[in-house]
Amino acid sequence: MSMQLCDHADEAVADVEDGSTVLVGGFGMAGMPVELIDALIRQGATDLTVVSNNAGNGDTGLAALLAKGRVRKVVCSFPRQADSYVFDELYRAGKIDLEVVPQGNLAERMRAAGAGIGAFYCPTGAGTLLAEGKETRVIDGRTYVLEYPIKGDVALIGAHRADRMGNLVYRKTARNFGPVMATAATTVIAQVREVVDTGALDPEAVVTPGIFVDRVVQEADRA
Amino acid sequence: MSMQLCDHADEAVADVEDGSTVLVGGFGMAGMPVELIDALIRQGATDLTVVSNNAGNGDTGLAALLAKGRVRKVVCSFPRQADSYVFDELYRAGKIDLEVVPQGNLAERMRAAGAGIGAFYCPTGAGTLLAEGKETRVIDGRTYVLEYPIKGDVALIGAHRADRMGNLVYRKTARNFGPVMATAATTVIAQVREVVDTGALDPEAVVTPGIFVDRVVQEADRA
Amino acid sequence: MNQTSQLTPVQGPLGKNDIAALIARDIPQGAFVNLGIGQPTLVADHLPADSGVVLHTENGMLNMGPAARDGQVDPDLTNAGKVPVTELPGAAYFHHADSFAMMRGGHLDICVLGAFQVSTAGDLANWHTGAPDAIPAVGGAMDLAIGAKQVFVMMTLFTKDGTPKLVPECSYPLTGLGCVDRVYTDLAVFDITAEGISVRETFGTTVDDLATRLNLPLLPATG
Amino acid sequence: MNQTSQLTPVQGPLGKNDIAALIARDIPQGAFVNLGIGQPTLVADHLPADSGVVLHTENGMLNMGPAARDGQVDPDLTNAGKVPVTELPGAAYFHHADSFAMMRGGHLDICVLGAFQVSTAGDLANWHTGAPDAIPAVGGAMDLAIGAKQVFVMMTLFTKDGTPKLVPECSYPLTGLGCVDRVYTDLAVFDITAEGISVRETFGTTVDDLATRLNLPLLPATG
Repeated sequence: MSMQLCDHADEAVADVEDGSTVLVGGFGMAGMPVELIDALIRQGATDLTVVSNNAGNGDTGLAALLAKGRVRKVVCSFPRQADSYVFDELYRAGKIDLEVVPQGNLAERMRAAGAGIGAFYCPTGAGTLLAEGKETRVIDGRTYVLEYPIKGDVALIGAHRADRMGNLVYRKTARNFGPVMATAATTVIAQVREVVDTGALDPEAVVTPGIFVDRVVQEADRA
Repeated sequence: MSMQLCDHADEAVADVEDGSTVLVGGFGMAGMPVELIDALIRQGATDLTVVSNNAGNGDTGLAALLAKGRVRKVVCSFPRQADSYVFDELYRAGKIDLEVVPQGNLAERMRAAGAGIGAFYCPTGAGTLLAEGKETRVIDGRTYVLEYPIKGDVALIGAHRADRMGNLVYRKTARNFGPVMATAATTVIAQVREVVDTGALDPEAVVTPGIFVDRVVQEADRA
Repeated sequence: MNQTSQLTPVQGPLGKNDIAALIARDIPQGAFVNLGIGQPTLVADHLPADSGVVLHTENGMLNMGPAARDGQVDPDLTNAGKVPVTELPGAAYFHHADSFAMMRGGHLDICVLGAFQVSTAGDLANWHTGAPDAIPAVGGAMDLAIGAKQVFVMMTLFTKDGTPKLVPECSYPLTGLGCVDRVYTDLAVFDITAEGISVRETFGTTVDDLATRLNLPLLPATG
Repeated sequence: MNQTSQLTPVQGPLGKNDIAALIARDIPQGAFVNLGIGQPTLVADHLPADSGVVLHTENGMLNMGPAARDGQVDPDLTNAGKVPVTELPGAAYFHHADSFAMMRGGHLDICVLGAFQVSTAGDLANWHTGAPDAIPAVGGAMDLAIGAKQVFVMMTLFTKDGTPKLVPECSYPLTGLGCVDRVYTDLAVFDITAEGISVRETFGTTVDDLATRLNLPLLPATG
């Protein structure tokens, strides 16, 4: 159904429920929907499962959400970074669960959720700790691990521009997880730098068609 | 390795071997690499398995290849069309094998080949003739069919523009199967309307990065 | 729905344009819709200009416009029936794997398909007559049948020789199991529900008369 | 390869820049290459300007340029280590699922990874020390390990306390099984072959000396 253009990030995240699985875009800070995360912190939803490539940087964005104790579990490929001290402390104190997923599996499992794939056989991680307990199968002499979709209740993503139908374009490597997460959640909310008129985006260059996008909010510091 | 810019379609298809599996782009005539198919006819490779959405239209292109008796088997979603008389006659005479694949499975099975997926569980076709004899599994209460990749020895695709690194852009719905086939074959050959200088394509709008493309030939009637 | 009295002819049987108008009436504002090849494409002609309905075509486009008129024909821009079409502002193009991921992942609100038969359990048969000399061709029908949130069927209720097409069990090869939500016919509109077939409206006939002719139990409209 | 005598220092142990230069020398013209986080990124500095080598970064880009200098920093454009980088003509951006499909589907010619340990069977351990207080973080390492056509490892041959890192079996948790093709170290370059470990070159030491220190059988260079 039609995309809803929100005046403020608070409006966009108002109905996120406790216990939700929230897909959070970005790779480091590139593509990170900081204003939506800040709004989610104000909104107060807790007991969240967050799916994101990293587990927060510094004291802002995802790290700030973690610091408030709102996140029960993080599903990510790379929690440990130079400035991931908020996560590190929570993890070492046993206050947060962690599921480490190879980065390609993270992306492909969300794609599967968005594409109606029930499960898929993947070579990544075969024979490693991260495949322990998972079903495997040898196909044409190669060992594959059975991986299941990761579906979100909500996706919070950052994009560059949106038109009024919710079509999105990204910019450079800030594209990263946004387009995949947009396919994999029940409610998809995009923070964009600019909202343009319908028809202003090149139809050949739209990366996320509006069908996937439920709400768009323009960044406050650009509005 | 680096893309090879060919002067003529004959050069581009010179090494296609008898018995090859050839992925042929296009949906109807949109995106159909007619000059590459004509060159393949001249080249003479036979006993081919052709994977394409349709089984040829009229007397040209894929239909002409079929008419020459070069194709052992067609893997497609929709062989029967108003002007598919060449295929129809061969099929009714028992002179060609047919594997009918739901269109989404055709696309997804080629994507799987290109993405290193060993097999995937898919809801399409569950409980129908086209899933007979295939493994199934119930996941979260829904029945899925196990589908395997379709990999090509060669892909012949049509695109709109290429740069000298083999980056491709398509035009409107002529995009269709080209980008997926480009990921799924050992040797990928693209027929394009125009070759532009490297740097002339918008990096945000490249659909098929040059890594997937082995040879490019500009259409003769535009050269 | 509040326009029913105004738009619905009370006399039957309806012509194909009347059925298309009924379906158009029931498509919510802003819905993302795929119209199957053949008669379902007529539905587009009956959507109000301000409906905000976005049409998807499985060969890789959202926001498809009407059929191309003279001078608008572009061989790179066709619908799934290979008919030249046009592009509306806010359109987006994508490749076949993305297009079918969109369909199979449950992102389309509604698809409208033709049918040979629909069963009381919502099984759909629309791709193959099962005749020994028929060339099977499935296209995207199986993907649409299992993928769209709601599947509407558009058909006559009886074949030309008077055989019911709404049946206890399909005798033709299936397209999908339990996938049909509603059936629009020349004589009535039916909902397929867990409790049985419910009649929404009749045209020039009665529920009792239809129950007799179909030899099926029918439930009155549930409101 | 014909430049070996010119570029290879014969004295050892080599510094990290010398090892990077050796690797750069062995990357064929026009190859598509992913350089892992950390020391492998040094390889880029040693590629000749006319190498035609195309660098991939798993956060969604081909034809990545050098690290950004002052005034070039763009927060939307980073490499997999979150370091600001630049874009070369002919670049292409894509989302994470496409980027990892490219990696896992075998489209990269070479990836260069750091390692804690490599086994004689080519098993790689580079993501986790297995220490009980370590926070596991895998990133894209497992995807690169199983995906690239050739996996090169860049590491010192011994830890600071003199423990060999080329070992009969890895004691650290594995990244991938049998995936390493070649190991570049400060003291020698090794090929992992079906017949065993073959020494390509040594730097300030001998094959016999290395065999003793590693307590491993080593084969001389096979040419």
